[in-house]
Amino acid sequence: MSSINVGYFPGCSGLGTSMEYERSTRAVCRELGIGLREIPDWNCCGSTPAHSTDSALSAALASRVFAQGENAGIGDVITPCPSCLKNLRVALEHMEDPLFSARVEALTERPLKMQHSIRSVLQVMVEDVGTERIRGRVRRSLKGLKVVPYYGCLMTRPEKVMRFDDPENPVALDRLLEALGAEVLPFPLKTDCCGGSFSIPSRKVTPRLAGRILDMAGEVGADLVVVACPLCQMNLDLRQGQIRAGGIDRVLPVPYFTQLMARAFALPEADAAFNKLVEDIEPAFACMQRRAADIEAEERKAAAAEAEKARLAAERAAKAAEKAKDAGPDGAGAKSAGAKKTKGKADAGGGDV
Amino acid sequence: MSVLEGKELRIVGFLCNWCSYGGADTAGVGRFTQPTDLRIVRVPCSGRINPLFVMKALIGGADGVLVSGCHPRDCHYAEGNYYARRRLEVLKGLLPVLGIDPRRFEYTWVSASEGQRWQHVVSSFTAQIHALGPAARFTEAPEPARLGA
Amino acid sequence: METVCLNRSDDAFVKAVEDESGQRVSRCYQCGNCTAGCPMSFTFDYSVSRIMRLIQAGQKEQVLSSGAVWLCAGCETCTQRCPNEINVAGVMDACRHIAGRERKFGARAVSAFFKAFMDSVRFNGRSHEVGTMALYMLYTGRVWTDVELAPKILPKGKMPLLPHRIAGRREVAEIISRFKQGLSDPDLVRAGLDAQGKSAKEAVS
Amino acid sequence: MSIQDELKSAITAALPDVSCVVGWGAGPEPLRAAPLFIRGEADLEGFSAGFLSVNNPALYLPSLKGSKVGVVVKGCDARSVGQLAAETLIKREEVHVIGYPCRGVIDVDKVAAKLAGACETGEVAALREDGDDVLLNTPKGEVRLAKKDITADKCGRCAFPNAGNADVFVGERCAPVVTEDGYADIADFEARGLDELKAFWEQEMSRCIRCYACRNACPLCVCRDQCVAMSREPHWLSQGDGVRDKLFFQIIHAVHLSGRCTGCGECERACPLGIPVLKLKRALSRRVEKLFGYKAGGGDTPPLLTFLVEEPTIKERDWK
Amino acid sequence: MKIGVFICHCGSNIAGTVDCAAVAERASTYPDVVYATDIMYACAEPGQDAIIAAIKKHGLTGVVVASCTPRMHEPTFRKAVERAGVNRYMFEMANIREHVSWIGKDIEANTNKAAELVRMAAAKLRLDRELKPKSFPVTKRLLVIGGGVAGIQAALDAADAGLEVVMVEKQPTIGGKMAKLDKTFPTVDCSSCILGPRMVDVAQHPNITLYAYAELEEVSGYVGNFDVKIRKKATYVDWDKCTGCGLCTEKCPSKKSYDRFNEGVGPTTAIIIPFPQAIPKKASIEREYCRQFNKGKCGVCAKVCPTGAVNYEMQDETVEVKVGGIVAATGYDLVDWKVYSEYGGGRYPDVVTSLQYERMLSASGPTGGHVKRPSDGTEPVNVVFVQCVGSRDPSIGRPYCSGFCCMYTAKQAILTKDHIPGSQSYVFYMDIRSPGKGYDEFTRRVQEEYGARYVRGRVSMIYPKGGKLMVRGADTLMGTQVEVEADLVVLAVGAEASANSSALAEKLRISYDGYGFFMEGHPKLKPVETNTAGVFLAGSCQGLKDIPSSVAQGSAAAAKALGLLSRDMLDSDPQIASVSVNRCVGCRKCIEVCPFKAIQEVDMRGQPKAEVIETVCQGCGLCNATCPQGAIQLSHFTDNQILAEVEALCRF
Repeated sequence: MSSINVGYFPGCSGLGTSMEYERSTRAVCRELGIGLREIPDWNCCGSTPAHSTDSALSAALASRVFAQGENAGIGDVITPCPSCLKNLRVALEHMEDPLFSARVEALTERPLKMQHSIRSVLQVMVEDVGTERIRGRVRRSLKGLKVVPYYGCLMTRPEKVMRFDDPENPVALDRLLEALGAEVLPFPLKTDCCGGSFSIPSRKVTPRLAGRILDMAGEVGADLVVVACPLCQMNLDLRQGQIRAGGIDRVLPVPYFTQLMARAFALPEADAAFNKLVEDIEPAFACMQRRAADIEAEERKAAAAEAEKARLAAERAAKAAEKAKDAGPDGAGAKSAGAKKTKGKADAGGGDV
Repeated sequence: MSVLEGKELRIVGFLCNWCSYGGADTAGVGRFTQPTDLRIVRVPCSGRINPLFVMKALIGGADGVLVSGCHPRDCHYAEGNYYARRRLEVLKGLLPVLGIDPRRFEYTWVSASEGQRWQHVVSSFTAQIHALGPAARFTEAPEPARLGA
Repeated sequence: METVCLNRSDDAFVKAVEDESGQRVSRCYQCGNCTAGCPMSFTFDYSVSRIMRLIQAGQKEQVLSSGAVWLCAGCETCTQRCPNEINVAGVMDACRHIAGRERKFGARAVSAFFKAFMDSVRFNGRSHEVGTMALYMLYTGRVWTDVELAPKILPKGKMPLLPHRIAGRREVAEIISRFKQGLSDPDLVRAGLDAQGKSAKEAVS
Repeated sequence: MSIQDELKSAITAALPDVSCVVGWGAGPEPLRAAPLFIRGEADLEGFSAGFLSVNNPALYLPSLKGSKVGVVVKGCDARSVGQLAAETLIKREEVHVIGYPCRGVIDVDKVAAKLAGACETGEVAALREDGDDVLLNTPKGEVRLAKKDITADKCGRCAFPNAGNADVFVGERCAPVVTEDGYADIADFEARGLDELKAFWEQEMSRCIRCYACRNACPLCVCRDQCVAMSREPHWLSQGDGVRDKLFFQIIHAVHLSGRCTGCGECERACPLGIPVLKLKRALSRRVEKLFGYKAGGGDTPPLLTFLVEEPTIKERDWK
Repeated sequence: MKIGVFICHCGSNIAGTVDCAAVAERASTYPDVVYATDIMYACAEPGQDAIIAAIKKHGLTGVVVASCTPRMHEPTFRKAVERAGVNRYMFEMANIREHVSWIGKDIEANTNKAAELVRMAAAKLRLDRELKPKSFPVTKRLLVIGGGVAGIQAALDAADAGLEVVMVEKQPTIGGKMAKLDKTFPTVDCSSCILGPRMVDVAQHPNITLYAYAELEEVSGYVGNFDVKIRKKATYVDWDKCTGCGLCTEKCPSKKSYDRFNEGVGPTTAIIIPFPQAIPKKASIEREYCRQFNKGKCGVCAKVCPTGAVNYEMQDETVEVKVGGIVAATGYDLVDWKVYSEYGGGRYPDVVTSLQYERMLSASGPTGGHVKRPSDGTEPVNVVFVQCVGSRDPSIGRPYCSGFCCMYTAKQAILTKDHIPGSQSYVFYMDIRSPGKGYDEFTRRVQEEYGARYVRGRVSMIYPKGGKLMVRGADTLMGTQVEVEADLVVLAVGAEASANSSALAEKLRISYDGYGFFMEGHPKLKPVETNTAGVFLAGSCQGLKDIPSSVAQGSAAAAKALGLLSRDMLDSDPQIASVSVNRCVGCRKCIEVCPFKAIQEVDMRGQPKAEVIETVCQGCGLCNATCPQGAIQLSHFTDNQILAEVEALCRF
């Protein structure tokens, strides 16, 4: 696949609370040959407060973003943040209605001329780059790391707008993490809500909602929770103290998937930016290395046993061949029939187990 | 004919007995309100509909013609609607060259259970014909005139 | 509990919600799936399905003064699982729009946070976390909000004290101010479109 | 050997096996050839094929059904033969088809237009071909006309100049005319707009004299004496002189030919009033070709006598 | 011609929005109309009498009745005019109820429209010709498609009345869904105890020929004389030799086959007898699991079979049968509930379907009647039932109520308590639909006596947590979210038309609705007939229904079939095509398009001509629309008649 060039909308949190997402996204994209053209002088999409106030206002803020892109000749845009994604995409959908788009234009006074599209970084990773190509880039496998993927509400919902993966049981991130070598554990709360921006106005929200997610992650035996959303990350990581105070005693690092990609691609420490996480990820990696060593030892043992088996089989075959040579030309047929028989037996045995 | 002046336009429907006529009945039983312009000619099957019936109506002064039969695969006579589909689809190619707006003729499929679909089809087709307005009638003896070109 | 007089159904309100959201609330048959899946349910005064029912019954006052409409997190779980394919989250959003226009804020803290956020966007063109928090504390008086998180996050350098102001912040502010002037009002815009259509037709003839 | 001689020897070779061979011979005027029924070598004398071979000899084949006949065909005539055979209106094995490369035929109306004022086409005493031109002996002297200016319109878009299904083909095949859109004329015609077209047909059909020459010249109009134009059972048309009935006859003709018309243009040529009745048929042929990729005359089942359960090219309105 | 016109008020149904007297007045001015009047109820006895009296008094030769749809009362009025000596085809109807009075309230427009419809009808009537039906003999044999309880009832009733019956069943045993049930509601009597004897009756009835493991391949012909091709699928066991001893099933080494009969609750062998009471009790091999077929060697069953019945070379076989009537009783299938990812979509073993649960409850089922969690084999304590899974859900295209889930869920909750006295059932419901004899009382008993906790609300999500299933739902009566920790979750999966029902409908040339359920002839008055003469419906293929209703419909279908096949001769519909031989030019186009091969070429003095085979023609008129010169005409719908209707509307 040739290189990809797309417009890029970082979202406000990329400048602050999710700067590790931002950094690792850019680094990983660079590594994968995805050229990101940041929309010049982009503005906030308005997030929940804007669409809670008025749909046209929300769409107007989105519309300015697209208009800025248009000035730079950018039509197709990607963004790491699912919340921004939803706002921008809902705006595009709504603006197909002439009355709505007229309302938006009454606010922006800048009608859009181009066709625009907006997708998530995750979507581009799995749909355009593909897990095979990602697997091919891995230099430091995450073998031994037990992870649960947490998609959050908006990556796949509302289904009709996002049109990405199964809305109830998405697997895109699972596949991507497997490609990095990690062991992905079944996680039933993949799309449960973490509380979103309500963690600020309502204190009881986070311990309960984010707490439930962390607790389940711990229960299924995960070393860490992988996320793709800045708000989810903040609720699950920064507020882990509040969660623990609420009575759920779990300590789990919460990295972005792009950070794990950066590590698996063996990009510089600064690109992965693990130091920006509140909960330290190093113990998880240490655990991973121990487990990887165990797995490798197991694998070596298994491989050795396999080799030994093959050697013995070859030896037997050689002996049989010798015998056959003694027995004359007819023996060759008998030998191959014999070989087939053994194979058939092995298969039948396998079936019974 | 005594079309209600300014209120109704002349719309002729050709409906197969088994599906669409039944669908229109179902719409009636469900009291699904519809515009009153349409007059329905009942035929056994959409395959019975000679495209020339449609033309006869249009040349004769109909403002719109609607044909409706059983959905594909659901023809009471197994195949009639398949032939109808081709014939009527081809017929659409004749209207513009004659100077007749092709939107004055449509065909569709409505089953006997689809009362609501029938209501929707009739309402939207009638609205479409009203938007086009009355069709200009072909005059029997035009004034001799030199046409441009 | 108050007796609800079913004759006093505010049909204009029902229509306003339906127009604003583009949803038909009569499609709701009260199965409760929205309530069942709602993560914020425990913070609500009325469960989502009750809000839907109150809208159906045209009980404007109760809906608009409820905290629930403000506490909806917009996670779309209800929309996703609604068997009747109603965009329930969209209906909640619409109720918030109407409540906001009528200056009814059933959950003060939430609406204050929204205001703080939008103000930050209006000043800078982008949202600024420290600024938003400061405004929020100012509007609510809750000066200790999340203060214990500060020592965790400040050393990480993830909370710049100064906002990233964009060059086009005036443009953003104008969008918000035009909105406040009511320039995107649907009736106004529709009237404008109709007038344009007419003049276009006249020009043709 | 010239093409004429080759054709003659092909006809001679065929004669023992057939009751007659249909070709062209001298007509009532020097510009008009007439069909020639060759029953013996003696009849060959008057035979000629070329620029004046306008008539479609396939017209006579259905009435000759039942015995083996030969027919000399242009490319377009051969399409009619193919269509008649596909519809089992003739038995292909009963027809011995002799083809030759056709480079276009005369449109006498165009000659008339060129001679306008000078003389009538009937007054032309002789025609001589001279390369790309023809020389006409008129009462007012010799007139030279470029062939391309007096060739029939259909020849200007001819995709089948060589009888593809001929049993015997003489001469060297010539290249078909390649057009970007074979129906550009119809598109241009339609572009005149609905109101103008309606007025156009009102005017044109008011001139129609109901002579049915159009129908009688059509090789695919096989109903002949049973044509609905004259029947009371069914009674599609009155016998009145109104535009609507006359136009409706043209609609009947076009609809009966939809998916069958090969575009030979004989209907229009035969019209004594020069009404462009081929347009209606070509409008339908264009649609049939677009929908079903079908060009009549190729020998396949006519598209309106068959169907597909899923029609990939028919985009039905979904009424949502 | 003397035409009489009768404008029916239909009480206020028509007269409410149509000025019937004005319509009659206008009708009296139409050509050939000599008498026109309005009438209160044309279809009632006084109405029919008035029509007959008018025919006699005015010497009418044709009648127009403007009333309801001809699909309803055309036969009624035809009989009436016939009683007055007028040929039944000299009659036309104008539909001024369904197509006029019921769809709009504008009296002026309605009255005008009604008058125009009458004008059309009168114009057509002027060209009607007297038609006389012809008689043809009937094959006195009935085909029943489907061997569930509805089909069994239809077959037995018909066979008991002396009719020969051929039954075709897709599965290797008859019994259908009912055979899979443990108990039935509301009596909680044993399903197989009441169904079993009836299955045996089918097997032993001298008038019934059973083709199990067979499918309908092709149907041609027409009422009274259908030609049916049945494909008997290869069972790889010669059923003439098989004694049903079951030795093969004991010895079969392939023990991990999917158990269709038991809904996959536990595995089975590749050669099977579906269950002990199967009819026919014969073994058959499921090819996809058989080692002989997959690995090319095994042959255990052939070796152990005492009668040498196993035959791996067996091929499908087609049998042809002539029948006079057909009963379709193809039942239903469960909705694919795996579309509900929020319920695990099949990922959680302890989320089971209601039918799987039936098999667990059944003493002859794979667990011997012990309720066990599929994941660990333990007995559940908290059992959650979720209703309306795949019912009343427009988002998956199943907006209808399946009708029987409320009741079987109540039954299953009772049985749960019977099987596990210490258990607690929770039932999430939206509405309890129990309008049957003793049904509502039953749903009270499960709550009051058996202590099942009914929760009014839907379940949003099920997920595993610590070996249990968390069920997240709502109690809308409390107005809150609720959670239940469950050991086992039973989904009351809704039902849909059985797979391939639409393909079967196409073979039978009957209509089906958007969901694949077969359409009855009339929703009220012809509940077991179809619009195709000679084809009848029984059971859930027509619409979901419980056992008593299915049985009732089976009997009803049998009664209708008996009524039809009790006659030796049937009258053919004379509304068929006929050829005017001197106008036919023998172009064969009609022959080519006729869907019924009802037109043949004949030689007339050396000229080829088309000829209609009267008993085969179904009267669709496709030939008529195809013939360029109109030489072939469909009686009662001739070109001239349709043109007259068009011209009554469009006269420039």
